Amino acid sequence: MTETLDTPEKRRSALRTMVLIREFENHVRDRFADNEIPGFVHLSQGQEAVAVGVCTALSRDDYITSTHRAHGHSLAKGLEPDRLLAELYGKAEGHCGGRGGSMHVADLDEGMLGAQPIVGASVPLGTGAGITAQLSDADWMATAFCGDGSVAAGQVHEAINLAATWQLPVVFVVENNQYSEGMVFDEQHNVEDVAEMASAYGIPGEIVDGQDVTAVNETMRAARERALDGDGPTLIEAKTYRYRGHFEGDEQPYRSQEEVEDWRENRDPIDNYRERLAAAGELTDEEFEAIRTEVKAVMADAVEFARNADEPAPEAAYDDVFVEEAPEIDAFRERMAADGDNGGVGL
Amino acid sequence: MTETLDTPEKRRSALRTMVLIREFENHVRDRFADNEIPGFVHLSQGQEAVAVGVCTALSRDDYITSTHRAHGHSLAKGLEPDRLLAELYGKAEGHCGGRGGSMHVADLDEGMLGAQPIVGASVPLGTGAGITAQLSDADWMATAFCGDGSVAAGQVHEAINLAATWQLPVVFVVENNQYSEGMVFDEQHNVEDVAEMASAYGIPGEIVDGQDVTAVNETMRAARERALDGDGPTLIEAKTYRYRGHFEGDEQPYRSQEEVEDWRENRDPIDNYRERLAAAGELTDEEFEAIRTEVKAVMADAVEFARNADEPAPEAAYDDVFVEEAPEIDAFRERMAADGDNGGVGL
Amino acid sequence: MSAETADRETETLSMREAIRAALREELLADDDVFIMGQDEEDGGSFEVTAGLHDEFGFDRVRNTPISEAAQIGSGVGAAATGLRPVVNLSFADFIGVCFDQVMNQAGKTRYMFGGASEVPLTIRAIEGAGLNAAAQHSGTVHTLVAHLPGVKAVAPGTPAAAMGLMKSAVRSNDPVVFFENKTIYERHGDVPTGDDFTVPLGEASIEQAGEDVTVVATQRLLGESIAAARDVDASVEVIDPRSLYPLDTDTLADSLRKTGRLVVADESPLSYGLHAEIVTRVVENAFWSIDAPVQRVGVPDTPIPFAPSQEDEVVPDADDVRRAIQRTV
Amino acid sequence: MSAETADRETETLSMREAIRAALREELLADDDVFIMGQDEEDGGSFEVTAGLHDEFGFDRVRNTPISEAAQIGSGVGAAATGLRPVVNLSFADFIGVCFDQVMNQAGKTRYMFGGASEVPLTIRAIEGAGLNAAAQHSGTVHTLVAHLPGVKAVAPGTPAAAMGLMKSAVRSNDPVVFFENKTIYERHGDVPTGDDFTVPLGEASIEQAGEDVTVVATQRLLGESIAAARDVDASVEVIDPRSLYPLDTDTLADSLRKTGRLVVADESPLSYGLHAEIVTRVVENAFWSIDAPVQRVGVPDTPIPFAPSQEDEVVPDADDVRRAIQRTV
Ligand SMILES: Cc1ncc(C[n+]2csc(CCOP(=O)(O)OP(=O)(O)O)c2C)c(N)n1
Ligand SMILES: Cc1ncc(C[n+]2csc(CCOP(=O)(O)OP(=O)(O)O)c2C)c(N)n1
Ligand SMILES: [Mg+2]
Ligand SMILES: [Mg+2]
Repeated sequence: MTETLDTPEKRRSALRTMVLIREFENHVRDRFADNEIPGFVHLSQGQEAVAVGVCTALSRDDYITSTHRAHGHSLAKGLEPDRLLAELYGKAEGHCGGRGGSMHVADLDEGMLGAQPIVGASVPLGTGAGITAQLSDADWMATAFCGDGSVAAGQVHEAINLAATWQLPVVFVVENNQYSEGMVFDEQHNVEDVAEMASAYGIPGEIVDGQDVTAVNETMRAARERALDGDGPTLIEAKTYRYRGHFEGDEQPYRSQEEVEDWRENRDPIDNYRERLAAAGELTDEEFEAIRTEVKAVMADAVEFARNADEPAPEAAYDDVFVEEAPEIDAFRERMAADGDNGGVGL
Repeated sequence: MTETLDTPEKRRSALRTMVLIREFENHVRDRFADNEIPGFVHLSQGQEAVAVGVCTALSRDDYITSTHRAHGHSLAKGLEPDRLLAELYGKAEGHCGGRGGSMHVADLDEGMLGAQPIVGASVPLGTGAGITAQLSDADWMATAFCGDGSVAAGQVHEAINLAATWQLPVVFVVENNQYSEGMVFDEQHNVEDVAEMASAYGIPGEIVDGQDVTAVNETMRAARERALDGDGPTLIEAKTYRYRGHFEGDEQPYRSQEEVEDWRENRDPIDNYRERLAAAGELTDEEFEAIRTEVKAVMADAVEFARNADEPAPEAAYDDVFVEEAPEIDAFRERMAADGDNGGVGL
Repeated sequence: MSAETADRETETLSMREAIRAALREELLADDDVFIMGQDEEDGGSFEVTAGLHDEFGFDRVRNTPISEAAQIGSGVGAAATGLRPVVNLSFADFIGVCFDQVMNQAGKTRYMFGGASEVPLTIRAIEGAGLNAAAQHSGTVHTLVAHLPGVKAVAPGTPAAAMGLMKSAVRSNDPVVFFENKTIYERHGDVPTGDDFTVPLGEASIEQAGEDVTVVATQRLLGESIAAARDVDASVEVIDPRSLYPLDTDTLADSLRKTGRLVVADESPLSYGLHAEIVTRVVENAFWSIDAPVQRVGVPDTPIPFAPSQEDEVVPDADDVRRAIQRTV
Repeated sequence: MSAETADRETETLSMREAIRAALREELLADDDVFIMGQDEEDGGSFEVTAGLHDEFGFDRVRNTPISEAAQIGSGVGAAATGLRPVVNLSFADFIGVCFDQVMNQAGKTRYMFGGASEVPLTIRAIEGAGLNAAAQHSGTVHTLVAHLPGVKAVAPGTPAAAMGLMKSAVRSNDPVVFFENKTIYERHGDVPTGDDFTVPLGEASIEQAGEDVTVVATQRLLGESIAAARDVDASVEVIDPRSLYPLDTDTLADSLRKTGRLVVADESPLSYGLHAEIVTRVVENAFWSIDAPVQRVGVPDTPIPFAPSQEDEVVPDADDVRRAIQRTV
């Protein structure tokens, strides 16, 4: 990580990560449809170049924060697909022991500080990591992902303003996929581009083609450097598109299938990058197929892993409410042990 | 009201209102120091031209919303000094029956929708009045006052964004007096001017000299017209200064007395306007003294009124919790009647 | 069967249909009523308002940005100036984002302004666990709201209550937060037809009369409690308080005077939850009638976990209510 | 006199001094501790942190914009990445503005991430009526926080408790909201010196032993209750729970087993307030010991009015506690 995509290997690796995200979410889509994955899932297909372009520009020590749409960011930041999928299955071997699921993934070792499905909450979380970086004179920085809809939320405004005022080493990456649930951009905003907001904070606002992994990577590298140089935050608006509904199951009355197909066919980040690498003579069809085959094998293993992983123990539901135990929680845990499945009966 | 200041009479009336606010707050200052006025009070001395410039541009039907620093706005919008002062004294004849005090004044008949000392809360309140105006095709609009510190607050961002998105007939007047409590502007923001925020909402952001009542009035009239024409909100930043501490009792370690004196001597809105009118031959010293004398008499009466007004009945503390009564409140009221001063004993 | 449906013609509706029908009636009856929320034009979360935008148009049913504070705050402003906004907050877990507007604006505006304004605002909030939606989309937060001065709160457990209370909420000149449990939208029940059926704020409903034990149960746990009552060897009275504030203490205390035994089943976290207020009101009013230790059934102070096995562990069901009943007899 | 001060050398401090001293000790002891809040560099509201900015500089004690959500939210982020932020929220009434961050971020982060992060965050919040500060600057909101899963809450009534709990709060690896009643900053009391005195989260203190009636009283009402106890013809045990969550049920229930009579005095609004939880815990654990109806003393469900005559009416004092005690004996 923290690389320019300046060698064929690195470019192929970026391509592979995009393919991995795509394939991971294909499995999530199908296994959710089968009722094998519980809860709510939000796929990021179509947006892979943002996740990969940003995270290839980061070091392992840099933190990211993410949203309800976190699979791509997580994989790009280095989380293992098997444990991530196990988390989506609610299994003990998942990144959060099954406690979090698709909407709440974190792995601090990999610099994934957490997915936050409360819209906007990823942003103060990232600003807070920036405080730590600044006060400890660290050589890492923080990146907060959020969506085009989230910038209407007050906490996003507060957190960007705070980061700008304190010149924290944070980059705000707004993935503008043009929709928030079923609402289109101009139902929420009176500007053309989210990047215009940056002027309210006196910080650079960059617009980048979110379907172009190279462009995203370059914009992000520059912003990261500014952050680490003490020049404060940058707001990056990545123009992108999600192929699937807001959540799996969304009937999408708000847009046409043609619109989706048009993006898929003409602006797919994987296809385009593949073609670019092929045109540059860096990727043969066979090489691409090899990537695909390898990724498919990884995902087949991940599905096996997730399926066969253990259910978390019911009584582990009482863990991690606090670091230091509280008698209330202890009492509930004990009663459960005494008397089976037990929703609680007073204290 | 809703006037250009286009006749000497109107200009003298605007001057008189500024003098009234100044004098009202002199009394508040002194009576607070005497412990005659309880609670917290925040004076707006130095900022009179903003209140008067804005409110002279409004019609009686237009609503304003205000902040913890609401005396000037209230008087300029037409509230009577005697009832306003009685409210500050916590008396039954006050605008809110003594329930609100200095920080919570409202008089819907005069279009004063309420002072909101939760910083930022004046802004969604004003946006909400704008919704009513728009949905009912009204010929009135709403103006939300707020401070330079408040624009860091998330709810201010949300409410301006909402008003801009829906093109509501609302004007946001940010009184930039350079301080929020003891914090100076650049401890809270990374821009030079609050007006720069307007570009995040695609609305006009106007900067006006808040010490110049004419300039404020003209800027506000134009914004009001835009609002009523369906062209949406305007953000007006009025550059101004408060002479007194954040609240009465503030020791003001954060600024020098010279700075305050400089503003008082060189940029006082009343002196300057008086001189301008005098220079234009519209105001003799005698006329000004007559205004002052009249205002002093009004205020002397107001103080008498407030002092002699009745204390609200203790049991009226149970009124207006709800419009439709709740048995809990009835029970408490009854018990109080039965057993004297009674903080409540269960239900 | 509650008192309201006893002697009236009824039709069978789901909770979802009942709420939608109530909102539709109010939109038809009063031009000042309008609905706003995220994705509301497509029916909002859980499709409760599906079709209303098509029928009433943008002025009456509209999408908002993701700005809960502005939604509720401007709702207060619109209410104070003459409209009757119904704001859909969607998941009740999001109430934190706009809690100031609920607590300090909706709840206190009228009071602190000495009665100068009224705030006829209705807020819809969707609660509850059971869909594996994890810690931030499964909460039950109605106790927080019931504790706020100046705010009324209802949490119906039947379609009749949902219909009748929604109409009362929209018509009320006070702010009302209307809590809907997301797992019972398909619960069906009899709802009176005709005659503009309403349920007043502040009246509990005895859903099943009994002699030995009183179970006060809300929302989903109302159904679970009725099921649990079938499995015990005791005559169980099941009461849906329906309205959390005002709370119908008389109906609860009267029941205890008869049964002497109390179970409170509600999906709030147990500590400082709704249960404690019900226990305390009963203790205050029927102390000498209580024959056995009271029982609370709720969530054991944890956030809601994602994993189904863990969610099942912490979220109470009929078995938990049954065991609680058995401990009292 | 509480257990902690019984056999130790002490000095007399005010609540304000005790809190300031505790924060200063923690700033000295641990470089990861830092304080942020509005006007914090000038000592914040009520001057509690006066002098600390001068001593420790901007990195350790800093002003923030008026952005409570960002203050708490970034506090969670800073805590999860290794610091120990102390965020001054100033008036507790403002908690609504950042309630999501308290409820959904501070309280749930560790749990929902399966223990992946810790949130050693302390939030200071200043509560209480009595200064004629009206409806939005006088509230007591600690019950709301005590009800939130994953958040600890303390509300000390003595300088010793304030000192000892503040140090425990800052050192705790869990999020703790520290509630300060603004009217008792000048309450003086004995605080142990030396030996790094702390009070563990979750321990109540018997401030005055007695045999006939137990009064559980918080914050300002602790002093009022001790005063009331002097005026009644009964031996009154006065307990400061100090920690609201965890709550020391054992100490409360033990006292009831001795006295059989309970008064709970707390400035929260009564309905769904702290009182009900204490009553219910006692009822659950010492049901057969309770000899008389329990009594709650609190604010009668109104916002706090401005007018002194009205504020006096709704805010409880020693007389109210005395009457409540008398009703039990
Ligand atoms: C505070 C809050 N309000 C509303 C929601 C419901 N919600 C979840 S995702 C979403 C849309 C977010 O849109 P955007 O920020 O553009 O992200 P995208 O889904 O497009 O990735 C909404 C409204 C929420 N989770 N949190
Ligand atoms: C939500 C909230 N946070 C903090 C405060 C405390 N407070 C009251 S006024 C004020 C400063 C406001 O500054 P500004 O908006 O510039 O208005 P000014 O006082 O200068 O008129 C602060 C921080 C508050 N009342 N509400
Ligand atoms: Mg989007
Ligand atoms: Mg200011």
